[in-house]
Amino acid sequence: MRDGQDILKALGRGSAGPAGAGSADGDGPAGAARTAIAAARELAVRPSELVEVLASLKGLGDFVLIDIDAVDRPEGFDVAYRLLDRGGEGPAGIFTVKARADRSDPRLPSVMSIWKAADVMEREVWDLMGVVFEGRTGLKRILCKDDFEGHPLRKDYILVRTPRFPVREELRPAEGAEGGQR
Amino acid sequence: MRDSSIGSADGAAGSVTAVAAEARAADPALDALQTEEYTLNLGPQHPSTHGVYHAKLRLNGESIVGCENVIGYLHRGMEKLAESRTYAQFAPYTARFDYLAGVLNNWGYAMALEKLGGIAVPERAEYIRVIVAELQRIASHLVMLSSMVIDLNAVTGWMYAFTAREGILDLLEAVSGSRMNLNYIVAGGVTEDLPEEFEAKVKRTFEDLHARLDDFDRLVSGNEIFLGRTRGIGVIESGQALEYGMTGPNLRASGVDLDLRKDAPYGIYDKLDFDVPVLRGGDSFDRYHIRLLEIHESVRLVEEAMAGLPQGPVRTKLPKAWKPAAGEVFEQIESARGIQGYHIVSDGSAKPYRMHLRSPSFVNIGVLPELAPGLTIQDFVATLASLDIVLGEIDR
Amino acid sequence: MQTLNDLFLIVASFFRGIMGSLGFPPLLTDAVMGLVSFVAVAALVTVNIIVILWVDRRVASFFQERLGPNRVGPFGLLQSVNDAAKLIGKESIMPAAADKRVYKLAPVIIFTVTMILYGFLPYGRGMSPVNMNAGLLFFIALSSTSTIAILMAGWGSNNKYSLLGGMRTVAQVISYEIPLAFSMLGVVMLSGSLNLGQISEAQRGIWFVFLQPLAFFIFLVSALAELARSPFDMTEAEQELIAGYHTEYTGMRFALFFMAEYANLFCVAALGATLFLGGWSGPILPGYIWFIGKTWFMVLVILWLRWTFPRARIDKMMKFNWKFLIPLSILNILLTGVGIKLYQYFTTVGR
Amino acid sequence: MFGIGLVQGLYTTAKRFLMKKVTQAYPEVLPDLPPRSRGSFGFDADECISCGLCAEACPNGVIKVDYFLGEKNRRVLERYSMNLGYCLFCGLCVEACPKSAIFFKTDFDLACYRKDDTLFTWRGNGYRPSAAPESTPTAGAAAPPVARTAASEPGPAAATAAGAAPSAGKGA
Repeated sequence: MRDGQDILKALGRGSAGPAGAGSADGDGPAGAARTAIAAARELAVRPSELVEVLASLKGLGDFVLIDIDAVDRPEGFDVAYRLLDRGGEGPAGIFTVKARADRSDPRLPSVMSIWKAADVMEREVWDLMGVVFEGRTGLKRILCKDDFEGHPLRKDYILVRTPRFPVREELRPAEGAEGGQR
Repeated sequence: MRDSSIGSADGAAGSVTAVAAEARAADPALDALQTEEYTLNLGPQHPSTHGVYHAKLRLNGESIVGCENVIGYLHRGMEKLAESRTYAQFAPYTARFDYLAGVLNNWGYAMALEKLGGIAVPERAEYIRVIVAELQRIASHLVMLSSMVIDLNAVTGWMYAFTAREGILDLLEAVSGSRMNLNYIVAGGVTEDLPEEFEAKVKRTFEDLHARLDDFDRLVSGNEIFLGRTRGIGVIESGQALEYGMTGPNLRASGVDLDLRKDAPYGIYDKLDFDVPVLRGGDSFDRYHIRLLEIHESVRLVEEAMAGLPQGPVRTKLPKAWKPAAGEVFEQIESARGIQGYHIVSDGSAKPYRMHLRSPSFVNIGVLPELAPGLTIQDFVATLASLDIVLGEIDR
Repeated sequence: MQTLNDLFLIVASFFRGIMGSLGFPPLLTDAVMGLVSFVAVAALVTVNIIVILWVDRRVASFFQERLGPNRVGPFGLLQSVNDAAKLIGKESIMPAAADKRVYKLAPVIIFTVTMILYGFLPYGRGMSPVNMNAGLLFFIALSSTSTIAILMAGWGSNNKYSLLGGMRTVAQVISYEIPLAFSMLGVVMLSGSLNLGQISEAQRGIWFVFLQPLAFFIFLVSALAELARSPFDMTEAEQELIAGYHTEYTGMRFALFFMAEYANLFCVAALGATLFLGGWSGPILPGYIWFIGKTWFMVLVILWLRWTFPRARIDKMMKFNWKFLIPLSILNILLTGVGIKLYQYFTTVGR
Repeated sequence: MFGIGLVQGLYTTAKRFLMKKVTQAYPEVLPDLPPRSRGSFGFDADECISCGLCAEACPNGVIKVDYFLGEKNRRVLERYSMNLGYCLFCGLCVEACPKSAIFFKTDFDLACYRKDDTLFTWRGNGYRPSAAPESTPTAGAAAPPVARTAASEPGPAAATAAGAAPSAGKGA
């Protein structure tokens, strides 16, 4: 993942020093940001500055959050925010903002305040992957039942195999010669 | 309140709670009236929830005060299953996501694999993909039209649209062997070539389709009662739609011109000329009407693709134990209900490390809790039908 | 022709003669004859329900390009008998939390009310089982009591959906009583009597539908609302309220509701035929054939509307009724009054 | 204007009332399905070399090939069973079979009253002499492949679970 220094700068974040050093959001030249974004397709971001980056991206207009999904990698949870870039003259591509949450205590700031669509998406990532989104209300399971333990999409969650063929041999119907029993 | 008779289109949202509040303000005695809200579970077992969708409605009389979506009843854990199947083995499962537009799912998955493994697709296969995909879109839109119409109790209209769909399903069966869950578009092309005299069958089916659609249109679209039930009901502004990440016909009915076949053309959509209908109203009637227009566009697309069909192979065979290079891809396609995205992460083995589906209905339904307050139960049913959700795709 | 027309009357007087000669006191013969006519009415109702059930399903399927029931018996004629047997055979479950007495009483009331209504219909000249001078008034009064039965069913079964269905019934049927009654006023003014037999008699010359087209339209719309059918079937809206007031009914109790609905359909169609299409008055055929024919025509029109239109929203329907239908029916009464006065003025001046 | 739409609707239903009906009397008139229609499966025991490729290709572990080692250690098919209750009708097995022993048939009436009836079995035509090794190893997934744990790298042999080679050595 290319380190999106130029994009961060273009978004008026200044150097990617400690978070919060950025000036008022969105005052960077919007044109420069747009061309930088059009070039790169991805941007890796530290969890702390995730909300500001997404807020400023939304400030540019033409960006729609269409998906949040997470990948359980050995080194941590890669949560990707996919934005559909409707504005530019070229085809409507996908711009991804990636943030990594560490395995032991996966936490990320919630972006529900920026896009309302993020509500159900974050609940799904929490439900299946177990990444906690802070600063939001109503973070509860969306697909599994409410009192479900564990997060099924994690690699350490093992599926139980269901036997396909009946173990009780005697139950088998009388074998017809062709085309199974009729 | 402007006097609106049963037939005339009621422009203002005309929500019932506004009327009740107004009456209460006018007559102080009404205030003493002790009314109590109650919750009503609409679903998961309900005739008009289009699958196992469950809405916890808080009602004041018959108008909705609050709504909460409860989903997950059809969660089969498909994304987890994908991690224990090879790439080719998972292809048939994709048709079970949005089971009304099976082959469109296949296409999204196949395109993601082709981009992941850098597989070339023969020209003829691209044309056949457009033909079969647009036929599937027609069938899917016909289900939407008929299920919306039967939710408003026009049972005859429902029957006409489903009978029209039979012809399309027969075409799909002639091509791929199965009517609903096709496994026809695979990585590298399509499984088999078109059957012979397929062109004549398509022409016959389309004649019958046009006749039935015109009758359906005449029976329902102009009907004042239908207009009274859907015009100005469940209005979604374009800003609200974008805020909720809505895509597909629901978004285009709110005035936003976003169609991947035009904005990010894949396959051979840039070679075909068709236009994308966009309506401004954003109410249930426009969401109904836009699907009717899109069917005519899809018919045009199929005819164009049939005309320009080149000769040649239809598939580049993949090795049985196909192992793409480690990497990650996100491919998106314009499915019948919106943008369907496939995010596949491969670690060099024969099985995907992670497979995630971006489902349009999962996001489109997020707008309901904000839309429902003020509607009556009857309007909620009409709005839910107009959003055209498929629970297989929502719950995965 | 005359004998064919009064066939049933002749037969009745013949029996009355026999009983008279056997020394029965006149009171007893009247009682027996009354009993016979009521049994005839009851038989007519049950046969009617079976036939209408079959016609409804066949007509619906023909509108939808399908064949409809054609397996049980020739052309599926025994299908409705089959359904009735199935419903009688089915277990009639009662929800535990339901209000037992009210829940059980509701289907009984609704069916008896409909049966009583059949007694007032003028099947032929002098052939109405109860020849009551204020027949029409009694008809309207009684038909509105079925609303109580539906509310009992809806509230009694302690289910939110049926409660909604019951409440909707009250709102809808009560408010559509008024245009129904007003639209009949025009006919009463023209025929000068409330007796259904005399109304049919008065239409010997010209059917009232030609004199009162506006009243016929209002009657049809409000009759549909009374029956809770086609564009106005909010009371048992399958798609919203599962099955409205009879959601919790199964088996024989549901059969009673089901039969009451179809019996009501025939009854209101018969009323419409009597008021506007001239009841049993007609040129060559005997009176009762004309009556049955016209009623079936009205039933088919109602079915045609049933299978064409979607369902209206209940509050818009209320607005339509109070702000459009009732003023229209009052206007119709005014026009009829003015029309009668003009008619009388011209005829008297001429003489 | 008010009412035009309603009248048009009435006209449409009246017109459709008189047109030809679309109902097919199913048991009497069987539908003519296109040749590729995937109704049910046909199996040709002579062609089958019990290689188990179809069982490996199947996403849902529907196929079980029971065979034994005949003379010259050649595999002889004893029984071919498919649990159609779990079948997706995707055609990957038909595609994978080198001998096209398993193929689609267009007769589609698979309805049955008992769940066990969804189990289709065909008897191989070779009979197992009593001397042959008792264990009839099964090629193909008796159950859906096991989810890989993060730690274990998928070995080349076990691309899908239970691809166990026959117990008596590698076999022909």
